[in-house]
Amino acid sequence: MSDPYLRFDDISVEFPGVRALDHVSFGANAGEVHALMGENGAGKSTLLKVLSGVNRVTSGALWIDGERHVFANEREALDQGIAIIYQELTLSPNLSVAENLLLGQLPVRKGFVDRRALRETALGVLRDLGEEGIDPATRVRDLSIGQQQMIEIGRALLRNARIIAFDEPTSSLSVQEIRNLKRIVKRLRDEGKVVLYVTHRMDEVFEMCDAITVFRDGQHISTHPTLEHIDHDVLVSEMVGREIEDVYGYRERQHGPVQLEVKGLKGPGIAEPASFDVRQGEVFGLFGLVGAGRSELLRLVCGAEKAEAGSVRFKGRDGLFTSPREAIQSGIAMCPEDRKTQGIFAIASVGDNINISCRRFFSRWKLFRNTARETRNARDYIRRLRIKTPGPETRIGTLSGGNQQKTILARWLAEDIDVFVMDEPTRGIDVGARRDIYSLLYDLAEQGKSVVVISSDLAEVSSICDRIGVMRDGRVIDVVHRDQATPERLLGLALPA
Amino acid sequence: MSTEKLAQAQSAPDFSASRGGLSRIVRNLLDTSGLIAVFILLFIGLSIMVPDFLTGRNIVGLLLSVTLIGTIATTMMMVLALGEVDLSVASIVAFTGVVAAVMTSTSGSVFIGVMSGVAAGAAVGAFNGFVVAQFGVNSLIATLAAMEFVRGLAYITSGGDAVMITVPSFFDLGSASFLGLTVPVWTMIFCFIIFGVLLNMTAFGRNVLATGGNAEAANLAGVNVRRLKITVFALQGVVAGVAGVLLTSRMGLGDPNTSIGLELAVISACVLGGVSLSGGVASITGVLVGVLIMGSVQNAMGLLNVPTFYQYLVRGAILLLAVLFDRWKQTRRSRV
Amino acid sequence: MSTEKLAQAQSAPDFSASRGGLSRIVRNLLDTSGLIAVFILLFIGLSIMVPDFLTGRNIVGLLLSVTLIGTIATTMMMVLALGEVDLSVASIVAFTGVVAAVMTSTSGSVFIGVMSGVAAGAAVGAFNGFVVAQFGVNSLIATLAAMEFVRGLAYITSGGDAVMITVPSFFDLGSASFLGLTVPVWTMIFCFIIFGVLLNMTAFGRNVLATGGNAEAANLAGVNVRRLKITVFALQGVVAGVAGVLLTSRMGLGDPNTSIGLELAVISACVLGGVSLSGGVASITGVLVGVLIMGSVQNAMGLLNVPTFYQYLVRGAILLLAVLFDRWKQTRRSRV
Amino acid sequence: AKEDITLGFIVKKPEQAWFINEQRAATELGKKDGFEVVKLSGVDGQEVLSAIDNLHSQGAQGFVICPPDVRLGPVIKRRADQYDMKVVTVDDRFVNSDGDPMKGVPHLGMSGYKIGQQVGNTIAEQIKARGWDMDDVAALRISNYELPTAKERTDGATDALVKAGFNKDNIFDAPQQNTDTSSAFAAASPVFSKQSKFKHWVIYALNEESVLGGVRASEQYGLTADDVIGVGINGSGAAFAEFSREKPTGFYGTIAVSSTMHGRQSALNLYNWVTEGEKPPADTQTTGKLMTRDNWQQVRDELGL
Ligand SMILES: Nc1ncnc2c1ncn2[C@@H]1O[C@H](COP(=O)(O)OP(=O)(O)OP(=O)(O)O)[C@@H](O)[C@H]1O
Ligand SMILES: Nc1ncnc2c1ncn2[C@@H]1O[C@H](COP(=O)(O)OP(=O)(O)OP(=O)(O)O)[C@@H](O)[C@H]1O
Ligand SMILES: O[C@@H]1[C@@H](O)[C@@H](O)CO[C@H]1O
Ligand SMILES: [Mg+2]
Ligand SMILES: [Mg+2]
Repeated sequence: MSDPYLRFDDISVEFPGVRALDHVSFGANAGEVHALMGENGAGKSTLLKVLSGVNRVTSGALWIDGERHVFANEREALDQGIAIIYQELTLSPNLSVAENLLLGQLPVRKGFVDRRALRETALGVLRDLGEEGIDPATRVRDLSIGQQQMIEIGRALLRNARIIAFDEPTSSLSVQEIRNLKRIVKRLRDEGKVVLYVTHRMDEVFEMCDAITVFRDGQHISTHPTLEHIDHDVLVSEMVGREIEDVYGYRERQHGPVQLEVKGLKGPGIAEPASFDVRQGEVFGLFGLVGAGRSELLRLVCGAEKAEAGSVRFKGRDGLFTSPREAIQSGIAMCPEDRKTQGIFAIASVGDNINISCRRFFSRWKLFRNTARETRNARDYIRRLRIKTPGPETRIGTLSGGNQQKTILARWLAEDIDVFVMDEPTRGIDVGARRDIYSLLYDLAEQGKSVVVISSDLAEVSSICDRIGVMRDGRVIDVVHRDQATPERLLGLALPA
Repeated sequence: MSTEKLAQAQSAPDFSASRGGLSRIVRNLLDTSGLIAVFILLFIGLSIMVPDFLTGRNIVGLLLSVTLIGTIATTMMMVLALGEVDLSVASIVAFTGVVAAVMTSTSGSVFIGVMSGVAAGAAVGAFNGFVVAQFGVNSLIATLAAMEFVRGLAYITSGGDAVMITVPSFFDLGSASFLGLTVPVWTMIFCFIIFGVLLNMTAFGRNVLATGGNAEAANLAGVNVRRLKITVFALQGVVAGVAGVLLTSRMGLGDPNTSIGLELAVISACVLGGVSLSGGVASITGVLVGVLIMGSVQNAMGLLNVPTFYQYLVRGAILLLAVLFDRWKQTRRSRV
Repeated sequence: MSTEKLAQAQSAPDFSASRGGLSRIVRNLLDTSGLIAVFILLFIGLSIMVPDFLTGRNIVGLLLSVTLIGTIATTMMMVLALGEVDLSVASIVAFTGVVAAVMTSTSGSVFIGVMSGVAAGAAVGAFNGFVVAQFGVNSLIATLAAMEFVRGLAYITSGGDAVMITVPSFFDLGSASFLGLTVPVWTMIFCFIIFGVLLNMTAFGRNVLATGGNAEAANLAGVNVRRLKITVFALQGVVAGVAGVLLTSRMGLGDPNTSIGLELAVISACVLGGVSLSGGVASITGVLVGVLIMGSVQNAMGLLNVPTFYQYLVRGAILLLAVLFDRWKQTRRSRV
Repeated sequence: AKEDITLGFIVKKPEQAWFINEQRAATELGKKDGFEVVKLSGVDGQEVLSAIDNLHSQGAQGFVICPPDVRLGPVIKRRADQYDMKVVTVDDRFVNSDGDPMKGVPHLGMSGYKIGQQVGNTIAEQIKARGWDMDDVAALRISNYELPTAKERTDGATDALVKAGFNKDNIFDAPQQNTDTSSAFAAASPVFSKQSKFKHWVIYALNEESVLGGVRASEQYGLTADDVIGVGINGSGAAFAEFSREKPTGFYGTIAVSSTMHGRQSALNLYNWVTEGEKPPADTQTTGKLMTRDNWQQVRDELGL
């Protein structure tokens, strides 16, 4: 076999207290979609950042088409025809879609930006992305997260890169958008590019990828040039270093009386007054396509958004929460969906991120913090969720995407309250950790608490929830019991009629 | 949705309640072109109510009085668009003025004097940019340090006293006039055109906005963020230098004490004009209107003989009302 | 990863090259406790090299000379930690001082005078907080407006002239002493303790930091962001008010012209102490050290009889070096 | 010519009590004599020119000015000539490019240097009166070399003191960053801590606020009213506040000048020039009057402050 087009040769990257990549070597061929898999914090994103010149290596080099490279900055990588779609969005919110698509390579004529060329190019790539509905002059901040993610992808396409890498691109895309993405990835492969694809979703790997490389703890575990003889279980055990039989591990339990009742709630994004209830000891799912209004509905329930009508009945009181604070104090907490903007305090420590809300239970005379208890609490959850961090004092901003997500979850799991609302809790979280999280959710339910989970992952909702509300276009269409919740039925309800 | 927006959303009712009184037309005007409408209304109001306001000579005087702020505001707009700020402009004006005066007098050549002044401005600006871009130092602090340092240089260069200019042709710079407007006014107009074009029609300008909106994104997309920042700060230095030299020529002396507090006036004018302090948002017409609003109000207060102490109140109130108005406009837009 | 960090990472080699000369011990000290080490070295250096620096009376004088900046820096730290800034503190000091003087003299009661001064400060602070929190107005601009407005109020209240105080016991406030230190010094120490405890040991303080880091996330995590902001600005007002009243008592007159430019000195001290202007990062020991560094340098320049013009250079350079050092430390940390 | 007369009054520091008094006195005179006075601020050259433009728009026939910098004289004069306006200066006199006074512009004021000398002489007399040995006395000179007027005044005082036999080496500089009390206090502290061997101190500066800052600092270092002679300049509220304290302090006195008279007289001169065409005298020098704890109310009334 000839030399691979792209080869990582003995790559190491170190951060304070962390060896993110440890002498990693493997290659990827032109014309293949190469999956990169591994637990949270395994080093996947770090590897892509080495490729794009963001992270400096402590050893090793890249070989591209037989040439050795060690990039000193982003521009050198771009010049070598490398385009990366990062895990976190990197757009300039106040510029137009067109300008964001062509950022860094705006068309210029006689010293001025060529507006016509700009628009034409943008229209072309939007068509390509299947986003004909977006006007190139729209400001990016007015797009949904999924659309923004598609703009990122479009920008990478416009680079005419030889090597394109995707870092968990599907975690915030709608069904339609995912379909378009898959089409684009196939085309790139057919055009003979190297496509690197980071994901935690097994189904995507088996559907789209030709080869796979697995990492664990910064080390290269294996590279499979073909997926023919590889199955799900092998991958999982390579990734997490242990066997996992059933990720979901559903546990049967008794349900108590209704704990939370939502009645005729209306607000922005909710087309029809929405009602549902949740029982004690129940895990209640909310399924729908991205943009169906699930987040909106629960933000209204938890007082993060002002409702126009309706009420929430909880613990004998019937009314609306006017702020998240009020909801939390009454016993309802919500873990938000977008960790970057709504969840993390990037410059604060992991410990502070966990304890921000629950520390009220430990305070002395309702005034002073109990730092010992806080540290213990943080360590406890770092252990239980296997958060990969040097310690509770580490800044959360340096953690991998999945580990940040786990930290935010820990913040809410540590609450001693009655209703837990979790918006896409397992977004970006690896298989092994997901199992731990589901198990914690069951624990809570078994203690008589209620859990509401928003999820776009069909397998997840249908496997871990006791009942599932399905939303479509801002309406609660139906509530389905676990026994009837086949994936087909749920999808049928969620898809536009 | 951010907390700022939350705050707006929740506060919106208060605003809309107070809106009842305004006539529909005014409301629409405000909605569509915002600050420009405010300025037009203000201008009409002042013309009617303030005697001598709408006279040729007063308007020329008004224009002249805003040249310093106006000229520097054009590049401050770029700096703010980048998400940075430059507090050293007033010191640069003083320093470059002194340098130009000293150099003109010692060399006897106006050309050398002017060039040294502008070069001094460029050097300070580039240094600021270098510190900010290379070391990632917060620009508020970097330029605060420069503000002290450069003011010190101005005192040292001049020996603490204003420097008189001995070459008479130097004065022509500030007083030569064309079509009834003097060189400083033309320079201001010129800067508005140049930087308006630069901001809106060139890749450079768009990259500035992109960097201000999300520096990381711009960097990842291959924009040379560091060079961009240095360039913008250097431009700011050049323009402040030009303004300083013109001021010196107009005054006939290089005064190390001049323009204290100018930086805040310039920043206020920009913010009034809708430039966001967090970067990524800027408009040259906005800045023009901001400068004109500030200038007109100050001019009218002079004509009306408003006591100094109350001028403080008026300036403070205008600034506050302008930003409140801006927020209100954004709230409305995001709620429609 | 932000561009700032990028910039650091890329700039690191330049720094490490210049590091070769430092001895290993100094390097370690700098690494571990950063600014504190710098201060200790500076202090030792000054004690050795500046005659009369390390004498009891000079240290007492030094302490007294930083009371104003030091006291206000404790709350400015909270404001900055919140990701906001307050430019109106100097005006508040002048205004509350004048109010206290006027009220003491008219009512004849020191208590009423002091209370009115502090209440005036609280009112201005709460108003600032209200505008910032309720309408989401950028605090730089909101407090810039307040700075003008409140200074105007100070002039109007006093009629522009220093206000005399007719109740002699008012002066005791500023001069009464305990254990060799006067009330203003004790007040400063007290503020450092209070706000140090508040920041580090209470949920309130942590919520301030969290809000400064990510206001939206804080809101979702149950922090009442709006009330928090109003409270912090009001505290800033109260403390500036207390400082203003003490200053008036110490100086023996309510001077509406006092303390111009104080806000920048206070902010500089905080930033020197490692408080981030973008919010979320603050340390009370850092601020203490920042205040002491500034005070010691200024004091030493006085003892050494450094000409004023060069004092500007020194202040600017110190500020710049301090932030560069801070960046360098962070770079090292993130690269080890 | 009894048509509408409008005169400007431009001052370099409109917030300062001194200038408030001047402008007020001019305005009152205008009310009485039937002309209008427009009060304007000119903190730097730019603002002065705008103020003149503004006056021109209002049809003013002339203005009184205390310029922010005496060297702005030629430019201001040129602008005034351009608009055909008459100019008189008050307090600070224009100089031309050679640094000589501009004789063509009528001036009324006190020479900063001379008033400084008055301060110096007052201090010297007090030293004698208290029977101190000149060589045991230290002087705290609170200086502000960024302000030319300030320098003139402190220079005047210094020269007078030295002439009276004061030891030059015993004069210590405390450079202040502002002209207010607290900046003078901050500047003075290190001087006192350094020069602990001196028991007797004299303090002078450009104005009363600054001298007071020095006095407060001296108290901090245990110096009492008997050990300190502070003499200020102006005759403003700061001095009154100090004199009305229960016990005497180190602030011995101040050279009070009648800001009211300056304002009224300069405006009147200009008015007469505009209406009757009689050009005021080229240079009217006023002097200050020593104001102490004992006579301050009397002097205050006398000078109309
Ligand atoms: N800037 C940084 N500073 C310190 N440590 C870092 C930094 N970036 C990454 N790390 C560490 O490097 C390790 C690898 O992180 P990386 O982001 O590559 O993981 P990942 O495989 O992409 O995980 P995920 O699936 O959660 O996205 C983690 O332990 C992380 O904490
Ligand atoms: N940033 C945005 N800009 C404009 N519209 C938006 C934005 N985000 C959401 N929407 C709209 O608001 C409505 C509800 O969105 P919401 O986020 O609640 O949906 P969701 O079902 O929770 O999906 P998601 O998985 O994206 O959170 C939809 O009509 C969606 O299109
Ligand atoms: O600045 C001074 C002012 O304080 C007053 O003393 C009059 O003269 C001016 O030069
Ligand atoms: Mg990752
Ligand atoms: Mg959602």
